[in-house]
Amino acid sequence: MSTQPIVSPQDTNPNVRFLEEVSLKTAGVSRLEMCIQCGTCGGSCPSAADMDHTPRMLFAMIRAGMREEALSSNTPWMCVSCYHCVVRCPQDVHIADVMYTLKGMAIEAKLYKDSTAPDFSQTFVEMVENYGRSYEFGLATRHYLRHYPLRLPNMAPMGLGMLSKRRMNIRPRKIEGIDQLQAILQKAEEVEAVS
Amino acid sequence: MKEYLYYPGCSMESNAKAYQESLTSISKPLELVLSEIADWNCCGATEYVGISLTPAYALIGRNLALAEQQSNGTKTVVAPCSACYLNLAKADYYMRERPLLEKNVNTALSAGNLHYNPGSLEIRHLLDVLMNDIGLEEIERHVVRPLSGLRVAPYLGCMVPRPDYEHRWSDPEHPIELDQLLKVLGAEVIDFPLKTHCCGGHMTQISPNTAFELIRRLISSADQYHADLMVTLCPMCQMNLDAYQTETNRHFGTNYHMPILFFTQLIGLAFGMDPKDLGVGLELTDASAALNKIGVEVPKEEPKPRRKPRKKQTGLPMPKMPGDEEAE
Amino acid sequence: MTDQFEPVIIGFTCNWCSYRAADLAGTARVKYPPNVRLIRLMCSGRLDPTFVLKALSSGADGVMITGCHPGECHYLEQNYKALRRYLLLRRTLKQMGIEPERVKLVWASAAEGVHLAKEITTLVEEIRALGPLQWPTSITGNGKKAFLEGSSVKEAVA
Amino acid sequence: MTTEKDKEHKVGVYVCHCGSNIAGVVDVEDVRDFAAKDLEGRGVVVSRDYKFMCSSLGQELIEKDIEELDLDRVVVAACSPHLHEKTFRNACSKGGLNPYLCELVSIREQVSWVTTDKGQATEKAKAMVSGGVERVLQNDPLEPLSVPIHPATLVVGGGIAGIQAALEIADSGFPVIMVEREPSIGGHMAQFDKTFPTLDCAACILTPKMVDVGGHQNITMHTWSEVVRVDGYVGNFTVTIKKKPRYIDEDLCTGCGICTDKCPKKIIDEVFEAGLGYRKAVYTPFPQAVPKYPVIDYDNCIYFQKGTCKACEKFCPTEAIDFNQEDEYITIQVGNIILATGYDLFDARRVTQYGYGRLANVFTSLEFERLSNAAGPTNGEIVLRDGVTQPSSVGIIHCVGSRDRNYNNYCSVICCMQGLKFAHLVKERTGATVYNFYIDMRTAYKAYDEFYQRVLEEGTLFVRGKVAEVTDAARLPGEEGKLIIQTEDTLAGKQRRIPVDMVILSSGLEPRHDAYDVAKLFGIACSSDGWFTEKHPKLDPVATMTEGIFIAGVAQGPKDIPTSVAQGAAAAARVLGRIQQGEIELEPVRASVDQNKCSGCRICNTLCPFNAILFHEDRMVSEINPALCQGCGTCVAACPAGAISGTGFSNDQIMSQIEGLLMLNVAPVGGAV
Repeated sequence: MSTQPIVSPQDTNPNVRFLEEVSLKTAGVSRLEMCIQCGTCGGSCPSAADMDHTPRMLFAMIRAGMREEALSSNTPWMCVSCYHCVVRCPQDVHIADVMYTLKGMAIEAKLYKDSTAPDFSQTFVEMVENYGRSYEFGLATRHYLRHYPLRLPNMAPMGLGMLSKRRMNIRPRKIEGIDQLQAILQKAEEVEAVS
Repeated sequence: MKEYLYYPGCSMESNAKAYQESLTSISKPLELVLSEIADWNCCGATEYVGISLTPAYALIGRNLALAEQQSNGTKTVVAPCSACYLNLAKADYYMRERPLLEKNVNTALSAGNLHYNPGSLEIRHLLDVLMNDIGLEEIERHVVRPLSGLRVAPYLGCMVPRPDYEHRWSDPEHPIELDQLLKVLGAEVIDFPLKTHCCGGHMTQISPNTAFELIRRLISSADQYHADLMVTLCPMCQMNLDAYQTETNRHFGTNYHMPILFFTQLIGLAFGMDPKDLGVGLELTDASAALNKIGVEVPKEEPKPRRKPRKKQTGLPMPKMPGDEEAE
Repeated sequence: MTDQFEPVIIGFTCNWCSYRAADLAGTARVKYPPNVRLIRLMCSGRLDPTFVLKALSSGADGVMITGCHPGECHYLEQNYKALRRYLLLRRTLKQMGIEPERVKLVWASAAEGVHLAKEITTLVEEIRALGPLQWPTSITGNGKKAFLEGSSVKEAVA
Repeated sequence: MTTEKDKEHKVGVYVCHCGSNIAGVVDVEDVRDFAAKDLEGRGVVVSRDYKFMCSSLGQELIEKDIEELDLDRVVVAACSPHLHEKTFRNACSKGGLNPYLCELVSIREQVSWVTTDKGQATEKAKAMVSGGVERVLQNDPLEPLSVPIHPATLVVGGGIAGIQAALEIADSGFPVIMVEREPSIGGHMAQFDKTFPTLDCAACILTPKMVDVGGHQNITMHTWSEVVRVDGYVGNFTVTIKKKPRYIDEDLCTGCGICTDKCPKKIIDEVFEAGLGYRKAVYTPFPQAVPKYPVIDYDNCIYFQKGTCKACEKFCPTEAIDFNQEDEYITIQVGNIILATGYDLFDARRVTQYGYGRLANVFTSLEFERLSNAAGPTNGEIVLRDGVTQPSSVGIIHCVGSRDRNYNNYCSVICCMQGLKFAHLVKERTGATVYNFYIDMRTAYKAYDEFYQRVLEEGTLFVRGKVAEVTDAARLPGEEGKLIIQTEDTLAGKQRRIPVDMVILSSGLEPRHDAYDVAKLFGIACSSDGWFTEKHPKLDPVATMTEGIFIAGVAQGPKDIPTSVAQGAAAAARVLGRIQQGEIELEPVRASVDQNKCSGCRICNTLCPFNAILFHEDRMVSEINPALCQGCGTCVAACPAGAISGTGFSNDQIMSQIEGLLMLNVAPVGGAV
């Protein structure tokens, strides 16, 4: 039984390559080609209501080679990583990981829609890259300031509460091996670029 | 005495202080020795993997590599945070499943003179360790203040029972471990239907309305069951349900009041420890009314009517379920 | 014929599964390299390690042993015996100074024509990479002598 | 390596074009000439090619040559032996040559159809022909083995498939012994209410057959019994049956049922009532049970557990109660065995997200069958678990435990039609709104899709989507107190939450929990799923690899009643054919021990899965029973003394074929070696 899509290398239709591309870029073995369109994922998804497409539709689009549409869909960004679809999927498709892959590809292709999610991830990653640890206070405030300035007042009490309860650090903790970490990530980026 | 490598994760130092403090407190009587992985870094939560694969796994890989170096005697890494637990476990698993990933990650790690051999560590969640290594009997031995009369909703969230690559849990959707533990502590455990449903995750940041809906589902369901409080084992879940509860109420015009505590805090309370040593009071949604029931700090509040048992005794028999015997 | 090295591989098939898999590959017109020449046995359990040594000593560059998936043997469990012999055989080959990779065991049910074809293709590539088999000078290419070599194996196996 | 012996042989080689199937890729003339020239030294006296060797003209070609050139060996290079080996063997014997001196070389399936490069294809074809020639030179003339057939047949399992098989054989005048594990025959079908697609009542069509079996002069029934031992071989099996104690004397019991009425002990009937109803400690599973005799349930009988009560004994008018009965073992002789052991229902508790066992009003398909059955615990009233409330909306979930890698990969075949049947019954009896949740609607076979149409007309709502979860966690208005079915409506592309009162899970079919042990007991194989393996999935579905053992019904794989009945009849037909032959011819592919070479090491004895090898303590040598031997050859390969040889697959044959394939018999050809 195949674990990677079998698309004839002779096939010149670029659309058939998309499924393969997504599958190869995914951690673990995606088994994306095994989807039988049963809808278990779409049925299980807690945030399906806010998605442009249900995961199932997204997989159909990937098969159809609808690159643009698939990568600009907000669906991956709405994924809350609850893994309900993953454990329920009758075909063992690594759905959550495919969603991560699509996010990455969407950013690369600059195709994601207005969603603030990519930016949030980006902000988060920058912090981790600079400090080695995450740092909600900076993260949350920065993110809210940038995207929900109007919401901030409402959130303020919460933020203050967190502060007063010593549940938020004002300044980030930097790890000692930050240089080492950055070297590793640097290298990782290079590897990622070629693979 | 049981010794483990310990990966706290970022939240334990900040928003989940209560978790860390209570864990530290109960470790002593349970003779649980947690040696922290030196200079560990963030696991990347659910964000990094969404940006770029190899870096994301290299980030996790560094922790695994450090842990492997540090592992003397034990090869078990304990993580209290769901996301951390899953990320570590997943990296270890996928590096085994996809040789390419293993190659890439180790190439990256080599830049920091590190290397990780997938499979050389055993990644486990704190609850798993308490249940299976320490054991319920041992825990029960230390209970001096049973949580009798306290109606608790056991809430595990997503990433501990799922996807469960190593099949450590009784079930990915309705695991019974947390229920068993809380029963041993003397609490009245409700059959919480949403015990492994989503708390909203990072949606509180990127799509608050989505998150508020998910938070509402959980809190209102627990409320329908007249739970006094929800018990969680994940910093993110605690944060979302506790800190964003007010905002959720405002969003829906509801006025739920559902305290969210960590299971380690309840263990500590049952062990008769001082609430202050367990980070009790750090929650934003005041828990004193609930805790009052077990004689921990006491303002008044009228008790809610009890809900009648779910399984009807009359009529056609129900199919037998494993573990029906000990259940009431 | 291309000028690249074309290994000759002898394949032993089980009458009930892998031979039918080969039939199926045919009916399904699945293409695979022609380097493998199949011999039909009733069961992989029939595989006498001597056959393999015989094939290798007589000029084959590799040998493929195929049988039913564990638990699906039409003779109940004989494929497990094949497995045991195979493992032992590989050790013997090592001792004889032959790359054990030249002998490969593959499970293929009657329904797995594609799978079998795939396995054949990979094996051919692997053997091609290994290059022609230099049958150890200690043992001449003479079948009879290899046969004797084999009998010792056999006792060990059985 | 060319020995004189080989030279004397006269081999004929025939290369088939198979139209363009072979000739299109393989240069058949080249192959023909190769055989004629390069293999002349190996005894090839004639080599021909022909458009269609399997045609009567092609066959006559062989016959003629055998007669005129008196060939003593024949090699046909054509298609797979699994297709035409028999054809060409017959041709040979028509020509007066022992059929086993003919070898078929598959240059179609193994060469022309799988190779693109013509040159390489032709070279491979040559090598294979050369291999065939070398092998055939070592072939020995063989005679098929024949063994007598005992006229009696054992049928294991008294479900519809077993019943059909038993009746077919018994009606033809041959004795049948039927063994059933439960107290009554009837199997799962006896539990059903209606049967799709015709909706005739299961009992109405089944009970007459059960009665026939019960009263048939040629059928001996052993219910509440199990087969514990099987010895012997096709035509001559010795079977040991364990009769579990009924604690009822069958000669005295009239089946009046007073014991059951008087029995004070009431327990949940986990088997027949699917846990939905109650039975007494002394009981017959259902009123029309065959045989009529009740059984005392040891684990729940007050007398056996506490030593008191004995109400049944007190009230039995014929003193048929016998608390002293014990296991009884009987041994029978049969010539053939039919296994119709049926299936277990998938345990829906395993799919925790569907809430079976947690949520009161989630039912399994079998529970619903009992619920809707007029003879069931509710007298056919379709009600919720509380025993009174009629549902006003019902959701039927397909593929529960089937087509799902978390449970069973296979499709359970019956669930779609079953789901439709349930929908119809619910509508008919309650008028409730009915939803069917399916992945794919599979209504193949006669009158099935028409039934689908009918259910559509009746207004059942269909949602294409595998249900994600069933929950009682109300979230939206109208959900309170209901079961909410959450799924993606894949055709609408939206997630839906559908509140219903009752959920029915179309649980899949699973192999019997002990299917593997049973298979071992009778010496047959199981597929990886656990279903009994048939001899050929298409062309021999009811025979098994073990001669004399046949399979029928769901034990062989998921199927519905019509197909089970058909298989029962098919198995019976195969058995009757055997019985009428009086004796059976077996492929002479067998192992035999050269007693002079045998060192008596007994290594082979343990290897044989069919216990075909017996050891003579006196002479300290092993011997193989040709009727038991299935010819796998494992012992041949294992014998350290080389004392065992396998006809049809001897060492000489295989060794020579190797040499042939490697072209050692001709001057090395470029490239190949």
